[in-house]
Amino acid sequence: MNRLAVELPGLSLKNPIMPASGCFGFGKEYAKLYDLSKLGAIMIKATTLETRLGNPTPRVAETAAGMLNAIGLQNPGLEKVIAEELIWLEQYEVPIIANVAGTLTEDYVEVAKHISKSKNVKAIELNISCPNVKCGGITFGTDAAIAAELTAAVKAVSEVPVYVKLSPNVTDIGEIARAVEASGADGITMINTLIGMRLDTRTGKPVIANGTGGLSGPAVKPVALRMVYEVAKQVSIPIIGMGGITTVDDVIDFMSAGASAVAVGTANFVDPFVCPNIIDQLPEKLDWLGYHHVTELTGRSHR
Amino acid sequence: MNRLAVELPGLSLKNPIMPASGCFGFGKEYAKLYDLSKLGAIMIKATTLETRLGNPTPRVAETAAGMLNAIGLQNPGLEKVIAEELIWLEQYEVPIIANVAGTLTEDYVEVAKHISKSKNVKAIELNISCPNVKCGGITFGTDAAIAAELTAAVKAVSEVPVYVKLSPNVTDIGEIARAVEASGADGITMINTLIGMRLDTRTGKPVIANGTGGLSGPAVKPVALRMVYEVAKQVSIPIIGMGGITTVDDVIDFMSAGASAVAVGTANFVDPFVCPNIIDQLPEKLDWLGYHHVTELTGRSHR
Amino acid sequence: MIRQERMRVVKHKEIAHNIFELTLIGQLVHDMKNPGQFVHIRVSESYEPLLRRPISIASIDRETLEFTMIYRAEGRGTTILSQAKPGQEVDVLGPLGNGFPLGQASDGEHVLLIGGGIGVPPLYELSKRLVDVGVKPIHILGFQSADVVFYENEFRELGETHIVTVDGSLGHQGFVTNVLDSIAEEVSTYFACGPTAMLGALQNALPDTKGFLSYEERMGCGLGACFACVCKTTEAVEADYVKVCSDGPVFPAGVVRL
Amino acid sequence: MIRQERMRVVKHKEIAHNIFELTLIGQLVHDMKNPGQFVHIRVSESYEPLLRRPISIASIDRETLEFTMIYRAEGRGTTILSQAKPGQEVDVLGPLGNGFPLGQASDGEHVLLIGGGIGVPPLYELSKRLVDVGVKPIHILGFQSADVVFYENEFRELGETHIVTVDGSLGHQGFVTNVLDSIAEEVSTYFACGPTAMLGALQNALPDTKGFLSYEERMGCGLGACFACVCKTTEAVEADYVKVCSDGPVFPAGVVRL
Ligand SMILES: Cc1cc2nc3c(=O)[nH]c(=O)nc-3n(C[C@H](O)[C@H](O)[C@H](O)COP(=O)(O)OP(=O)(O)OC[C@H]3O[C@@H](n4cnc5c(N)ncnc54)[C@H](O)[C@@H]3O)c2cc1C
Ligand SMILES: Cc1cc2nc3c(=O)[nH]c(=O)nc-3n(C[C@H](O)[C@H](O)[C@H](O)COP(=O)(O)OP(=O)(O)OC[C@H]3O[C@@H](n4cnc5c(N)ncnc54)[C@H](O)[C@@H]3O)c2cc1C
Ligand SMILES: Cc1cc2nc3c(=O)[nH]c(=O)nc-3n(C[C@H](O)[C@H](O)[C@H](O)COP(=O)(O)O)c2cc1C
Ligand SMILES: Cc1cc2nc3c(=O)[nH]c(=O)nc-3n(C[C@H](O)[C@H](O)[C@H](O)COP(=O)(O)O)c2cc1C
Ligand code: FES
Ligand code: FES
Repeated sequence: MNRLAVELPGLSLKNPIMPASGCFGFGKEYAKLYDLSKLGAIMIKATTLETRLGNPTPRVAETAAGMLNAIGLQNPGLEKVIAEELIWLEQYEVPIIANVAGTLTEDYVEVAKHISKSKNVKAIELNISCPNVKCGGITFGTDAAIAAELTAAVKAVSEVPVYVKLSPNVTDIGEIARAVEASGADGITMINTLIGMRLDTRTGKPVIANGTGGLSGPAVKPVALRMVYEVAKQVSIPIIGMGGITTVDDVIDFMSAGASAVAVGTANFVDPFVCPNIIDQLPEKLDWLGYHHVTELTGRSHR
Repeated sequence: MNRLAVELPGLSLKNPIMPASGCFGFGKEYAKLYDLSKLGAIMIKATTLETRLGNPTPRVAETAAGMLNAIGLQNPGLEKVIAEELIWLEQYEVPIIANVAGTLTEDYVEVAKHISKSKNVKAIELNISCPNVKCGGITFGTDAAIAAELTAAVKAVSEVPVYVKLSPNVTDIGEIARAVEASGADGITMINTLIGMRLDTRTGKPVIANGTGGLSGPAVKPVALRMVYEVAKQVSIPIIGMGGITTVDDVIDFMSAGASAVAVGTANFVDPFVCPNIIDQLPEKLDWLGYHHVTELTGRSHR
Repeated sequence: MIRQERMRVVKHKEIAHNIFELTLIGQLVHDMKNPGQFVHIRVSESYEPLLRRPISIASIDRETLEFTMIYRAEGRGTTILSQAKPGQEVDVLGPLGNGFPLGQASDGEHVLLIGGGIGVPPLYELSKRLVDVGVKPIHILGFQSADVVFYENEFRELGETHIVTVDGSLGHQGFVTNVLDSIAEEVSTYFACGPTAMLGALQNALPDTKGFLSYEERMGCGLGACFACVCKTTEAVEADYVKVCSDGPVFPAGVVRL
Repeated sequence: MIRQERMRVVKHKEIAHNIFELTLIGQLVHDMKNPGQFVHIRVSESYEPLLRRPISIASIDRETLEFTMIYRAEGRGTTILSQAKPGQEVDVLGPLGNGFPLGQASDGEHVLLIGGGIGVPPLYELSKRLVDVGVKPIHILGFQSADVVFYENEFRELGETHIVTVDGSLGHQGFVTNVLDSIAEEVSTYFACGPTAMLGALQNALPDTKGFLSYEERMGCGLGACFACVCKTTEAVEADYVKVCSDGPVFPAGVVRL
């Protein structure tokens, strides 16, 4: 029996490791490096109703132990994603979590309705936390009532479980988590990026064309870990944790704090093989900790 | 004429560099390393009405390009601070900014009233953002109305200008800033620490006895810089910026974003001479940027 | 195939002010195809600096499995890289991107190779490969000043070479575009790498000549997955955008909107 | 005086499994007074790892201006430190804290020096200094297992030495407290450094002997400014708390509340 297997609403994961949305595209590039079937799941790039060309460049900037990004949800749009990307991904034995974004509630609903029909899409990840678009995105993620409403609307049409991706840029993330749980969310994914900024010291102007960007990478791990720990105490739906995960030890920490599975984002840029490497290291780490099954890790900080 | 001099409410700074509260004690230790009169000002450790012994240890933990702390506002209490620490500091030609903390509004008012009478205390820094105490502190800093009320109460009794220290752990820091400005704050200091956590991977338990701690150091700079940039657009009172400042370039960045002066915290632990070193490097940096006076830097990102 | 490999430092020296020539050895060299491809380098094990640094391949030696890069140590990452000692290992991801197309010019034809600053290195391997097939390269190499000029002789050995410096401290004073007119020969194609402003000026200056330009953009993954390095395109092409890392860094003139 | 200095690595070698002996040279040695003081080390220029690492001074040579530390490479920072090569520079802040009081025992008297694991190093300089004034040290050194035992002979040369290992792979099996009874001589004073649990056990085992214990706490500044390393005190002393970095790390038995 597989020591790494994790069962979550809609998702039968052979292991709890998956690339985070936006850090893995639709898989094609990494498929050249390793077999995607090795992954627990894949969170694809945010998909919107229409094609989006995103923000002007520069879109990324490096910071101390982290990076800022303001891609701006660039993606080919619902139709192309279904017809080209998702179909292509069917060749792999890996559940897809479709990250859904939009400007208005109707956009989210429309995208969720159709994309959830795709054969390999096993769950929706409702992106109410993108800090890099003028409207939509984070505006949904910082108000509990609005977040709850959107969750309910998407739940009503989705044919697969709905996970809501929370923004860390809030005073009380527990409140938002409880609100989306109450309105039917099947799970929570967290955290999205912290809003940050880097200036060009010479000119004094922002390095990123968009001005601000989303902070990710090892620098944010302490904040992400604490938020997962907090939310785990307040909701009973499963959490997929992320935020700076780079090593197998980071995975242990997030699961200990209460995550049932984890996503790896920025680390894919530093080491494109980070996901398969972590998956290979997990069993030995479980032995070292004296656990038989990876699910035993979830929430051990709280015991 | 001094290229580095900065005039702020209550404060005539010979330069815009000062150690941040809690990272410099009451100056005694660093006085063994260099002449404190060299500093623009000194933000002393948070002072409460009564003696506080703080949290159990471990109180600090290292994180990627940052650290967590949960000291718990340990300090000898108002009386001793005035009678021993502040008197001792009078031998130096440096304005003192007294960081004031408490549990109830009355505590803040009482401390501010008395400490603001001390000869060398030129301003109060109202600490409504300490994440490491069970009550008081941050609870005041995450609600605009409460923050405004406390500010007004302290303003009413303080004999020196009042700067309010903002917490980054909020959805809309601009709202809090505007609220305290409206209720009479003379200036804003920002940011305090981000709430974070580190787990011992082996045991799964928090490294810091308090559980969570405040994240500081280079890792938080992008978040701090973005918040200073945002608040500078929304208020007209001066900002003393901080959060990860370690080099003279960091100082330029914070002033460009809108700060009139800056505070250096965690970096004092990495390099105890960081403040005097930055002060020595500033003039050359101004030349490099083509500015004559340091005040010309303030807000250049917005021009 | 793209590999990640800890390659060993064979040679590493400063060949001009803050300009370093770094030679690495490893299996990854097997897969290097066209000049103009690049590698993505992790300069330290630490989380700071975090991201890889894209650096062009300046010359390839398939026999010895060695390749050489030339880079400017300016910021945090490249400065750390510049301290790597022979025998030490460097984490390299590559080869990445599509380089300059070979076989665009034929035996005896003249072509222009125009480089600006740290855009010069990839032109060296390109020039060698063109010379191998009898093409006659003419090099126009622009630099800030004499102290940062490198590989002048290496290029002269391959063909006519014009050095241009902004401050006139070596060769012609001004920009690479200033010497274009002084080129007597009939050129069929031009290849360029350098700052975007330079590439734009060249497209305007050589509207009727077939050209291939190598672009720079801030990168995340370097693989085509993160959409960090996209450039909008002109009406000339169908796609709305291209990715510098995976579709480029080299594009035919007129493709990228400037 | 406390200084910050880039000191040069003179010697650096692994003397037991993951246990390194590092000798540095520099002016800072002038100011080293008592054994038991420590230095605060920055292991890299990078922001990661960020904080300094406190390491005890294991021996001092005023003539050559060299001092030696012995540390275990376990976590991120000490592992990076363990790669420092002779000739390289290390950023050292120190000397910090107040060490073991000398002159507590007089000529001919026997004293106990008890160390646990990486708490053993500071006892070496202490023992040398005691021997210099005719005091007779008896060493009880506890380790996990034989492979991490170090300086056994160095201590034997200075006086009676008992090695204790948890797994019994060398010397007595068990804890340092197990061998206390087997000490025949009358001892006037004991000095100890090691895990807090060990220090507590010793205080209970030697209630009527004058003792000085060196404590460990997580540190920020290392100077006394940040209140990171505070320990609550017993009723025996007036102060409510002490700081390990500046008031300690050595305290008389009975001062720190355990
Ligand atoms: C396809 C390609 C090929 C390149 N080839 C070379 C080469 O052969 N020689 C050479 O010296 N330089 C080359 N560059 C530029 C080189 O990547 C940057 O100079 C380098 O990344 C700067 O890193 P740093 O640590 O010095 O600066 P930092 O300021 O520390 O860099 C901070 C961040 O910004 C990025 N960045 C900064 N400047 C640039 C830039 N001009 N282009 C892309 N990213 C940048 C860095 O990669 C890093 O992520 C190339 C760039 C690209 C895109
Ligand atoms: C006064 C004093 C003297 C010491 N003398 C020695 C010595 O001579 N030899 C030796 O091997 N060790 C000594 N230590 C312990 C040594 O400081 C730690 O082993 C070391 O800091 C661990 O760092 P790391 O990079 O290996 O671990 P990491 O896990 O990377 O450390 C993370 C953070 O926790 C801190 N930390 C971790 N363990 C300890 C600890 N036990 N005590 C204090 N801080 C810790 C680190 O300083 C760092 O800030 C001493 C500690 C103190 C307080
Ligand atoms: C370049 C980049 C693009 C991202 N795009 C998306 C996205 O489209 N949708 C989304 O929900 N999150 C997106 N994120 C956020 C990540 O999914 C993840 O939540 C965040 O980066 C924290 O994880 P990390 O520190 O491991 O990167 C993006 C992050 C990065 C760095
Ligand atoms: C050990 C430590 C203790 C602190 N104590 C206080 C305090 O007493 N009062 C306060 O307002 N801020 C306190 N802070 C926050 C700092 O003043 C500063 O706002 C924060 O650390 C960000 O700056 P930095 O990144 O430069 O450290 C403390 C920070 C640290 C690291
Ligand atoms: S750098 Fe990620 S797509 Fe080009
Ligand atoms: S470490 Fe800062 S007071 Fe001891």
